[in-house]
Amino acid sequence: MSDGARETGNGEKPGTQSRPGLPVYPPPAAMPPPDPLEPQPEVLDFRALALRRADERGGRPWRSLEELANTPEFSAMLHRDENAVALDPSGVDRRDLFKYLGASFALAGLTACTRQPTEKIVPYVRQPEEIIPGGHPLTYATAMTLGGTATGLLIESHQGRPTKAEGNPLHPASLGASDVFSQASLYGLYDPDRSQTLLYLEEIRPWPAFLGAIHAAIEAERAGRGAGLRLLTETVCSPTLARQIQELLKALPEAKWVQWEPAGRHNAREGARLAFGEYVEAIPHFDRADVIVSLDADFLSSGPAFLRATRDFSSRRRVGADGAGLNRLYAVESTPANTGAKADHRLPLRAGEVEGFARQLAAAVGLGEAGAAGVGPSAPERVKFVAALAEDLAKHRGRSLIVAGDGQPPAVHALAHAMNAALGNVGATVEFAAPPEAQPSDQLADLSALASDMDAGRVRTLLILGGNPVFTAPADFRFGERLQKVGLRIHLSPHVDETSVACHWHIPEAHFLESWSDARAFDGTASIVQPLIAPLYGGRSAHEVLAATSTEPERSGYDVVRDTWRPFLGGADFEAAWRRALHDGVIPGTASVSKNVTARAVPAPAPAAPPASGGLEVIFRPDPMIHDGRFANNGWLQELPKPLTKLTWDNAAIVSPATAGRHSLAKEDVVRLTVGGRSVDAAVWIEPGHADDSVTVHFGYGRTRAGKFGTGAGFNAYAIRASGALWIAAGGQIVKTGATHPLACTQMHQNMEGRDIVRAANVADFVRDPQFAHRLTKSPEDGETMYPTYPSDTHAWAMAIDLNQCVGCNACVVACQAENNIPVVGKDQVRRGREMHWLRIDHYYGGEPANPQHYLQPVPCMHCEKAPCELVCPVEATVHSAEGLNDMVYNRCVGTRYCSNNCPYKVRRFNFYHYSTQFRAPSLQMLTNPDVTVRWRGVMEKCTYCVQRINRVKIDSEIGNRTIRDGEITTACAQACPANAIVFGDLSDPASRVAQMRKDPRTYALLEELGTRPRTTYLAQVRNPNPALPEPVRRDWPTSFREETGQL
Amino acid sequence: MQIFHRSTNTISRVSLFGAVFFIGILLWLFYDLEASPWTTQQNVARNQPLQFSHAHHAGAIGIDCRYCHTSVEKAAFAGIPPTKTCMNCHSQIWAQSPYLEPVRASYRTGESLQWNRVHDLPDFVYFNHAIHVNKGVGCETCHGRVDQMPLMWQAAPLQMAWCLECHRNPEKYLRPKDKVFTMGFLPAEDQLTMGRRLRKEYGLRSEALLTTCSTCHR
Amino acid sequence: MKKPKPDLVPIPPGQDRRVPVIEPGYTFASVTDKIGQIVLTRRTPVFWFFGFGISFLLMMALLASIGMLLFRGVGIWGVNIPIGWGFAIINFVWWIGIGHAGTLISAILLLLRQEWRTSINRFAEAMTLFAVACAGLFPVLHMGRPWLAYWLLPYPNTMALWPQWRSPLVWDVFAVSTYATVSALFWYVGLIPDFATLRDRARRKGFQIVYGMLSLGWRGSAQHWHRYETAYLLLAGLATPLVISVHTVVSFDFTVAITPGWHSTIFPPYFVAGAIYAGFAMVLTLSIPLRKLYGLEDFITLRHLQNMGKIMLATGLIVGYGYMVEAFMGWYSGSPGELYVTLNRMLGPYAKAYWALILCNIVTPQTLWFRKVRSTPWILFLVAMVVNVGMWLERFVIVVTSLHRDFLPSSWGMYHGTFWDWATFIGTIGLFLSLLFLFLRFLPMISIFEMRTLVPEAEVREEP
Amino acid sequence: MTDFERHPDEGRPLYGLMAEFESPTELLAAARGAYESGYRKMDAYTPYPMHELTEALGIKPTKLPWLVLAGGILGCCSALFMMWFSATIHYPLNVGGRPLASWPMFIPITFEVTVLFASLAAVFGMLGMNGLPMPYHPVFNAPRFALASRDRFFLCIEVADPNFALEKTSLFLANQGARVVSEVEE
Repeated sequence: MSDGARETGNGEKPGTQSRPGLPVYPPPAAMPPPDPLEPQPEVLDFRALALRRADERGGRPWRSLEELANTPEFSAMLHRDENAVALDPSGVDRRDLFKYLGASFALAGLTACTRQPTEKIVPYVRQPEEIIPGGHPLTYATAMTLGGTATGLLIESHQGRPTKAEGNPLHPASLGASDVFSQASLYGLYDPDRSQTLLYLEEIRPWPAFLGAIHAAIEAERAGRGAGLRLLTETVCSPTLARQIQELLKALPEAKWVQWEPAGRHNAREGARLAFGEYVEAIPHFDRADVIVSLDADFLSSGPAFLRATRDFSSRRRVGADGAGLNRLYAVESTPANTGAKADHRLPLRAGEVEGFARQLAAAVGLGEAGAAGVGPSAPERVKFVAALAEDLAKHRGRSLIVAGDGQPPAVHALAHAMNAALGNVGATVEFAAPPEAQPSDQLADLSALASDMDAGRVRTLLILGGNPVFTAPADFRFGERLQKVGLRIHLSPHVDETSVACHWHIPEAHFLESWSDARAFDGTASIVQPLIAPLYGGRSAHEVLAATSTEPERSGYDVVRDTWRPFLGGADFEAAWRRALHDGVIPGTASVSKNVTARAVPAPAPAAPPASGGLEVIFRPDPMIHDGRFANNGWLQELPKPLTKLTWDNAAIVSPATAGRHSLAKEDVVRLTVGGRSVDAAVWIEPGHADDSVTVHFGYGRTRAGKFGTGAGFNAYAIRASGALWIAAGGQIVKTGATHPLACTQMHQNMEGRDIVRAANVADFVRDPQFAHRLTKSPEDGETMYPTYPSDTHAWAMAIDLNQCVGCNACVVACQAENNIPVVGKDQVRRGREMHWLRIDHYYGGEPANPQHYLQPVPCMHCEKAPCELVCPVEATVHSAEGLNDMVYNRCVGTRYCSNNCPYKVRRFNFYHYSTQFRAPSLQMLTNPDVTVRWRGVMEKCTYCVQRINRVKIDSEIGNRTIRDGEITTACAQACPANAIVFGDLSDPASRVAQMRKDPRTYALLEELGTRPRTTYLAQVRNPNPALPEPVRRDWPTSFREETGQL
Repeated sequence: MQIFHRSTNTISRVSLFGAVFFIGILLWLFYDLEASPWTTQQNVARNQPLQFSHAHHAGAIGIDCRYCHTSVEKAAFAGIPPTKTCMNCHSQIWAQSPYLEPVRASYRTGESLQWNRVHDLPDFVYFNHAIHVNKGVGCETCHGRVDQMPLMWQAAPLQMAWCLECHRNPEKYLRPKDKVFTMGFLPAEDQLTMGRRLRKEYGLRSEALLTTCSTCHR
Repeated sequence: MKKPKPDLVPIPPGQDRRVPVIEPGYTFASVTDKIGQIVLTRRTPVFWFFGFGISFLLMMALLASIGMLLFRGVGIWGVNIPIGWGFAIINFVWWIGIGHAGTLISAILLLLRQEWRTSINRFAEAMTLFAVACAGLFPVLHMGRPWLAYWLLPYPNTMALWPQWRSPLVWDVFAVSTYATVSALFWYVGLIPDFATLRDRARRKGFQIVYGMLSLGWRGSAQHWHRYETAYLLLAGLATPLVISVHTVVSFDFTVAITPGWHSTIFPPYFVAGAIYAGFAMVLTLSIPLRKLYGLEDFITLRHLQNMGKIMLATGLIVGYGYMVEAFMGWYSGSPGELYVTLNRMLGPYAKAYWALILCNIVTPQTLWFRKVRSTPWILFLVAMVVNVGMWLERFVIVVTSLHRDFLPSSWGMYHGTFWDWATFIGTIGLFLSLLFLFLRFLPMISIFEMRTLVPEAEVREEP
Repeated sequence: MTDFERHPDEGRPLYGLMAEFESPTELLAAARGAYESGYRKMDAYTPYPMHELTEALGIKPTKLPWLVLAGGILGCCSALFMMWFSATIHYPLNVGGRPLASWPMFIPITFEVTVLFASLAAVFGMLGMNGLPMPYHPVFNAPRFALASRDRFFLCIEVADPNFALEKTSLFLANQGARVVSEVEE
């Protein structure tokens, strides 16, 4: 036969002839061509890197980087070239050029010789005991702080390279789960755009120079007892930092300490003070509540310890055949969010009307005087809703819970507290404790005071420890320009950002994985923040900067933190206690005790805001992915589809379909959004379920100095965010500019088209027919196949996903990305439909377009037993493993993309370009998980059930001659999931959780009618609506053939 | 009129057949080249910065493999001894030998010795020493008579076909666990019968599983 | 191969009786010289340089875009997830389809003893080869790593691996390469006696040697003619099922997949019909200008054009039937996916392409019912052109509209060809034409020895 | 008019006598005549295939079809064996849960290879049997033989024929109405 092929090859195809030596040689055993970029194959690359450690001080893992210092990788990382992470994949740069050379060598047929370049092996000089090259990675406990509370983490470290974050099971805010921010924090650590040098007026200065300057400044302040000194921090929950600040303030009593958290919880705090006269932290127990009312609170994806909230909440969404134990969630929501998506009843309300609603409800639950005022006329169905809700609450006294959103004014929080009290929930479903932050304060008032002080020239020295106030401060404070009136401006930040350039001194801030610190969780539990790696760019922690103001300027963060805890952990066996604290990641006995507080009378309503007839209501929210803008340069978070809109790389002005119709807006239209005399141009996104006459803007985008990814992405919502209306602004105007701005959305079509993809029922119907999920489609039974059944004498890996528990928080997606070296591809490629996420969360609408039901569905590879993809692969690059995995062999793949065409679930992803290096500066190469292949250009890839984890445990168990325990192997997604929605295990073990879940009547397989026999199965969704309310019908949207926007 | 000379008849036929054979031979050549030591570097002794002789240390003196390759039983990577390990002995023996100056230098300066890698598996293969050693695959089986190699060379081609050869029928190569680190091991009984017994004993997985792609590729 | 006896020649009923397959007044000599002259003349016509120049430039565009592709990766094309196949596969199927006419004319019409095939089979076969050459490029180029294309061939390797025999792409490799080989053999065998003619006519030594070598020393011996015809007939017999099988296998690329809009049993027959349809359209597109330019109206007469017109009409109707069955099955299958795809083709974002293809492939050819149209070359030329476009659109609709909205709405997407997509496509047209022009210049575009059998002289007067 | 002139200095042995005719009819008649008068070692050279010559010259039916059949069978078997062996014996892999030897999926390739081998057998068998390539052949020495590929018809009676006798044969050919009868040297 090959004769015939050659005949055509040489004789009749000038095309092939013009490319000499192409199809003649035997195959290289590895992926050709030898890419000059990676002189060594990625896999071995890091083993070699790890071995490059020749330092006798190599005892502690994070030292390894110093040894790396003399490797080309590291120097390249220090002086990285701008092109390394150029955003435009079509741009030809140096790295590409090498790639081209590689490709052209390939054409010249050089790939045929698989002779590998001689590699060096560089052993230790003295090998540290705990490090075994090629052995298991080490894991260290630490904690990440965000928005004034901490989440406990376990960080995986490969020969000194932190590569993966997991939740710390011992930590109350995590319980083993992790969120997108902590997962993506690793990317932040290696961010090539992090500031790398200490700067004075843009010029490089040594640390001692700064010490001198700060010392002089402090000395100068002593005269006025610090009257001219201001300290501006983010919300501080680190006892050590608080202690240091207090010491500074003791020395200089006139100095002032201001905290500013743009996405902070002032309203919650003020609400608590309104209700109880003091700052307290409400600690909700969602697991104890049968009825939950959310007053515009997205407690499932924001706020303190939302991981814990999700875990507790979803523990009550697990439903047995009798439908018992299911909780019921009412959500009153302006902007559609995960919480509303999970709600059994959702009432879209403009954020400004939520207070009115709260008062109505308060009145209905018996707080007479509260309801007396401020209840405007309202639609009948709203009245009906309130009545039914109140009745339901009354039925569940002590077992209900009302929570208010951080975006709602203090009054709403106060009302929530009052109602909880009235319903006897206090002590049952909600407890109160001292706030975790060191010093709760009215941050807005403090900041405005600081602004006016600066304006009046009363501030001589301003020490900004973290945060980016020039960018995030309310627009009316004109913080940036007033800052210029300060004599000495010092800024500590990870990037040279908007604030840094406005200051004299810029100090590169050490990442939390690079420095010692401590932090409190929502319930006060303290953790030691321990570093895993020496500062990559010589960053300093806030502790070290503050130490510089003290009498011992050179004191290290390590010592400072130990000083704080020595008294607490007891002097005698302090070292032991200290080590235990480090090991566990929590310090026992630090959780704050719940305090008894009594609610005062509910406050009279503030003068009602002007009715919205004047214009649109503008709602401000932190971006679900890049938060307040601090993660703007984090590629993983930028490319992570935002929960319901599935937008990436941009924020948008989100409006309801009706509002869009009224202003004749289409997706991607650019509008000028004006409120309070300030305006900004924003691209429109239309989202069903959004409150009418109301537009939501997420702040954090529109950075001007963030880095390659962050700069210039989206629009700056802070520009129209004023202190008067920090969260909700009335009287907004919206005007079409006629321009359009392309938005990159990963799911253009959110209509199920009448197919039984996400299967759901109301609890009543479910109890009536537990098998409803099966009845929906006629699918072949086990016997009905012409194909042989491959006997499984060994493990049979499988995954079960409970759609009732999934809240669509995206943690699994980014966890998968971190575990499996999944590249970032950039906005342009996402718009072309080339995003690489192995695991995606599909989102569909159903029911009324004005107030739709939401259906969320995580979709990994189904690992079909009769996989359509395998059948069509011409080179055996994807075949079935004996344990039922749908293997993908990257180095065999030639990239015909036939498998993807034939995959009904479209879970396969293709490297259209050399993504693995396209956006990866050398520093980011260090993020690579050495147990997973880095894929080459032109190769298909997909979810592997984390086969590297499976193999690791298998080998361990075989060596130890033991069987694998259920749950010993878990995939990255399952491990991260805060809702426990994903379960992975061995089907051949009938006792395993996954086998049990498969027996659940709700179990169904996606597109099972195709006979693909997936190993990944779903548990249908069961809603628990209030019978007294009109049952939200599960109706699909009409079939549509409309051309989708947003695609190229 | 005659255009061609008589001889052209023969010439044309010969060249016609010749072409076919030539192409065939060319292809066969390429395949052979691909499997040849030129590509695999099999049996090619590598120069090292230091004249270290396995023949002397492992053979003559009889030091156990694990004395230097410490992690071979518990990690994917067998482990290359740190300079410290060399100095354990050579701070006493041959302490002044000029040959060992690089070692002492490394120990002084903290600069690692840089060895040339001898066994370099094809890329995209995840090989794990621990599991092989623990399942009774002797060092010798893949690395050959290390105790007779003054300079180290690669005894096997290390190509996929070669790996499969053993993964398909391990019983041909398995040996008792206590014999894993011995060189020149000769089974008392017939290798195959012993191999089959050991295979059961060690609970080796089915051939299907041993030849599954994801066993080595991830 | 056949001696024309007037009473035996099957002349189809109807007007064609009056149109002969070769104009009267030709002799062995004149036929030989007229055709041989085109090749052996020293003066190359101006239009040849003109045409070849343009085609060559287009071919350069092809090389450029291939280079770009290999450097940057398939990302420069419009393909994405879910539309993993784009222009590359569309063009592949299109070219392969065109590549069907040649062998069909040579083989099937030979078996059916259609003597009118004689004057068109030669360049139809050439066209086949060049079309297949263009087609063959695309499956290789569309790979993520084209330099590994040889992994689809079975050969001993150090990985102990084989192709995956169940994949239609592997079938393609075998089908297309076999088809190319057999067509090439068929073509060359047909050329041998003509090479001999050219050898004997050529005046320059160089040409004598070259053509002499190519003719393998053919001397027209009765012995040889006997075996020659047997071989030719057998080849025709083999090529006939082959030509059917090739496009069937190509259609398997789609039907074996479970994608709605692909997974259908009607594909093989209607792909084959479509291939013949497209092939004859291309033969007409080429022969009409050629007979003018080279003044071959006497050999490629109206009879040929009319017959080809009729075949197009017939195959066009079969294709139309295919479309109808597809639509019907979409509804009859009762699967939401199938139904949606069918409706989506008619109403969805690509509705324009769909209706355009209906217009080109179903409506336009209906004009061929009229003899006026069939016997007016320039109108026929236009119709053929429209059909060429239509067939490309058909493949576009099949590939893109099926993939862009399949089972899970969450992963639906859109597809648009990029600059490089178009450059590659047009480039292959350049390649095709360049090869064709070279062929016209250096090889006899009409089978001389078969034409001789058609002149009156060839009649043997048997004495009773 | 026939001519018998022969250059005595020409030392080359004789291959045969070449007679040129103007029309297929004449050639056919001559061929028949020659066969009837017992000539066997002879061959006709025509610009296009003439079926009548086959029986006129008593050419035996060719064995080519059997060769082609053999090629086809060989192709069929080798293809089937290759696929079966590689998929079930050499490296059995579970592909999409299908049987290892999924013979229906093997049909297309089997068919293609069958056709390929058969065609190759047909072409190269034909060439081989015809002894091609043979760029040099005595008949090319005949004057005006170039016209055999244009519009002239030739009949060549070879010396090897037992009945061959220079005068008699040339006379015979002349009588058959040959325009020219010329001697052809080896």
